[in-house]
Amino acid sequence: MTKVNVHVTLRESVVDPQGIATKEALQTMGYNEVENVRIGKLIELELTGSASEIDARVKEMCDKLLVNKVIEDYRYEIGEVAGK
Amino acid sequence: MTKVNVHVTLRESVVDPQGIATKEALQTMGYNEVENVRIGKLIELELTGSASEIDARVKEMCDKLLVNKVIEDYRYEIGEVAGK
Amino acid sequence: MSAMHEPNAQQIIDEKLYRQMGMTDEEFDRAVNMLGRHPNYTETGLFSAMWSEHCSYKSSKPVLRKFPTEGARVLQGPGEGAGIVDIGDNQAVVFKMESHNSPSAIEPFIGAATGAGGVLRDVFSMGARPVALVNSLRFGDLTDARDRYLFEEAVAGIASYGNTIGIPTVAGEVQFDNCYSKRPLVNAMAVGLLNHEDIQKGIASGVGNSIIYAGATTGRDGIHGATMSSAEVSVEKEGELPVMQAGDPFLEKLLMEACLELVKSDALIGIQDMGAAGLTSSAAEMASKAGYGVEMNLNLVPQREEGMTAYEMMLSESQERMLIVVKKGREQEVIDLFSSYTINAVVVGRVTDDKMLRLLHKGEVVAEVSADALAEDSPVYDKKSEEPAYFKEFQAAEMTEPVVDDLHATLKELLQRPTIASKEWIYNQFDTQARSNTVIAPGSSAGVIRVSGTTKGLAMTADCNSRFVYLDPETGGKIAVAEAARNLICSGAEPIAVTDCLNFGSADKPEVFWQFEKSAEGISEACLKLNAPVISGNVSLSNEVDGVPVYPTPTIGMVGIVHDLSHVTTTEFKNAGDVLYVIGE
Amino acid sequence: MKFAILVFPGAGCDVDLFHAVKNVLGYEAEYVWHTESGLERFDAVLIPTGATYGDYLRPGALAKSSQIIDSLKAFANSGKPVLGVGNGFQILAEIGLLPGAFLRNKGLKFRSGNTKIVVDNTNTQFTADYQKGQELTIPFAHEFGNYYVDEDTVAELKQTDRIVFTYADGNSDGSTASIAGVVNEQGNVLGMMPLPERAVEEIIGGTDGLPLFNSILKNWSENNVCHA
Ligand SMILES: Nc1ncnc2c1ncn2[C@@H]1O[C@H](COP(=O)(O)OP(=O)(O)O)[C@@H](O)[C@H]1O
Repeated sequence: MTKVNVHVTLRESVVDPQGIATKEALQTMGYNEVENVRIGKLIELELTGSASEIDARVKEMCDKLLVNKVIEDYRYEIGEVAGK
Repeated sequence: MTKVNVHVTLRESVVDPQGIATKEALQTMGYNEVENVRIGKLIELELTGSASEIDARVKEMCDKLLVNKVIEDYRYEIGEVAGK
Repeated sequence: MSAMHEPNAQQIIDEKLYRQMGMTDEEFDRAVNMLGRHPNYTETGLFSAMWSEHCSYKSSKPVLRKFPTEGARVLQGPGEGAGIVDIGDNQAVVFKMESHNSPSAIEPFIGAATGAGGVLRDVFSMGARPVALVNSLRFGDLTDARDRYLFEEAVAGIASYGNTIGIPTVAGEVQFDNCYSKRPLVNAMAVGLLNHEDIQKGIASGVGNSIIYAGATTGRDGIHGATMSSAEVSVEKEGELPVMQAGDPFLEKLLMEACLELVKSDALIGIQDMGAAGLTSSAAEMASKAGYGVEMNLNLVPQREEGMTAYEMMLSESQERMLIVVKKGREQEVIDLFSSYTINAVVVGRVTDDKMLRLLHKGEVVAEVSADALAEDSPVYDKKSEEPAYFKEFQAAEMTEPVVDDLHATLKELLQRPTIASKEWIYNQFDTQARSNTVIAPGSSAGVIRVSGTTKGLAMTADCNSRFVYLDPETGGKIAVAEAARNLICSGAEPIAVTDCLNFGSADKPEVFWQFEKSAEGISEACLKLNAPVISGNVSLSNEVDGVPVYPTPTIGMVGIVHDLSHVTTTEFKNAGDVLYVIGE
Repeated sequence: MKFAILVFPGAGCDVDLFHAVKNVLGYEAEYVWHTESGLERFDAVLIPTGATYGDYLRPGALAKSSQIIDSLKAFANSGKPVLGVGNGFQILAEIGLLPGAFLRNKGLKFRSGNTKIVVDNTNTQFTADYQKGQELTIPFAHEFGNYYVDEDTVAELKQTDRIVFTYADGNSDGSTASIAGVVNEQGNVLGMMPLPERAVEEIIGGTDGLPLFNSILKNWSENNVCHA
């Protein structure tokens, strides 16, 4: 079994109201060192299948379903093979 | 400026309805190799302040606000210093 | 694109760069004539945005003039953010419908959400507290995956914005037909209430008064949105499209509360939402309406991104922003008011007497254009109109009676059609009862809200059967108005006024323009008969997929007064044994 | 008896509670801003629903940064009644006055309408006017109505009789043990996802929520008579 972590972030020019509100809350709580907060998604996939194919397949899944490219960017890491 | 990526995931014992729905959608689309999907959050922080303090401060932010430990786990990576 | 790389006036002409911004050669010549010189890049952008169909109504104006817009109750007809109608007891109802079709075709959740957000700003910028939302939706039939996605996400987007800001959706309608495949129609209507003395206008008057910018920061999102809404959207081009303007209902809630407090202050001169063509349209229109000029220093505009040019700032459609004119000397109290709601407000300019929109950036005048030229003196077209061949055929065709072999099976089949089936799946996602005034929630003929403190109510509905309009635009237009009126009357209300959203294909097609004209005639006649004038509205042309126009869809939003809330009626059967009557022909 | 209605940024439904308490029931009620501190002058605190802070990060989470929270905790510790409905319940859970947390609805969508709930415990100052086992119809509206507590906590809640309301119509959003409302150990803090303030008038939402507010008042009157 392979684990893949997909990081989905909002494209730079897209406002992130969640991030802004969270930053403000952190600052109110005294964390004034916080300059910026952006909130994205972390999608953890567990996949079977040959290692050679995984990269292309995950890219496809991202493009077709997991990521909305009008507003989001993504990157992913193919992780260690989890013990079975 | 230091960048910190906080990965927030649902605790293992907590059912993730969104993850289940996403897994099913992927399988319907023919990605039968997908065994499991969990959807969490990726919180990207940009912070000023001394490197020595950052670790403790970020942990505090997670415990106090960013993460709800009743349902969530987290880990974070303190990243490279971004250019000015 | 940075200022350094911005094309100069000569390049704009040589390379006909205005065309990329949606301007024709004739329009560009007209701009040059009005200006008396060649416009620079920023100025060309101002003209192109203000003269887009979305902002100027250049193709639709002659047709819209047909609508009856006056009546004893009308306090504000078309021309402001929203129309206003008296409801007695010193109160008035404010409402408006808006389309967000193009953005919803690209990113349905955000597109639909910002549609709701924008029309709410239109209402509270008039000084009214929004009390209800209504929507009107059109999608391809749900057999196609993309259409299902568009539909699900658009509904979720409307829900998200309305639920988060806490304004109930109390009525709506939806129709599924493949003519809308990949080109959905998402129309949102907002209804608000105010006391007569709180009525505001979008005007910039009084030399020396200050222009205040309030709300979200300006980013590079939605640049040229107004132009985009006026053109056919192709889904394949997604990657090249400008960045979508996302909405922030939380910020809008704070902005709304701040504005509603501000309208009680005598420091306020004028207020307008930065909607389509953002800062450009609000500044030019406020100046032009008042007969004054506006000078703004763009350095002072709160910016979300680094290195923004004047062009980008002026054309950005970042959401949740308002332009406000306040009396000179009263700026700080207004800024403090906003700041108590954690809203950023800054003085960005002042009112002048020269009727110019003058923009300064980095110490230079980067644009200087007559406000009237932008807002008032846009070109107006008398588009060619031609009766389509299909219509001639239909008119000549024999009437056919459908033959039904098995009534039971046919009825079942009909009830399964998404257009006819229950709409619970949609309205269960809306908080229909927020603010505790919803007397009739979705599921009946019309939504009814009580006017708190009185025994009165407001009923509202949106209706249009676009198949009827396609078959016979004039009669179809009348039917849309009549259906809306019946829905109100059945709920116990007297219809008082209409808003509309006229969704059509490209006005450059004579057959489409004919549909547009004819349906407007039908709507006008019906509104006159019912004494329900049109007090606001919106036009959305170029709703086409691969050059094929959608069915003509002039959505009617109608509001009525329930004079006594003890006489509202819902549609469901009440008791076994009650007698059924059929009224009418 | 004087009610405080907390107003957090972005909350839209503070007006619902205010209307119910002040206009319908005729009690004294006052809005208290999130920036204020000190709630001692009140006899009960109500936390409305609506999307405070836009429901960003997690519903109810960002309210933790509000100034009023310390006063709210002190007020709750003093034993006086605190009621959080909808988003108010989420806030109470986030700040630790009630156990548990909230997940997205099982169906993944925002849902609203009327729900049927059963009164499981009439031994609280919020429910004395109901009958045990009574079924109520109460409006609700939420996207994160899926209440989660772990197994140990459910067992404890049951054992200490702290589950006040449970869903009687299918628990569509997936709450643990069908829980619709719980109280804290002392019994003076109630959180519930259904919205009783929207069920206090026949013309809007019915009247099944009335006894809840009347219970609070009755309890207060009894105590006040004792101490008088
Ligand atoms: N998009 C929508 N949003 C909110 N309510 C809707 C929507 N679509 C339909 N409804 C509601 O569903 C009910 C049935 O709609 P519809 O089938 O159009 O009824 P009718 O044709 O009798 O007016 C109405 O109460 C209407 O307000």
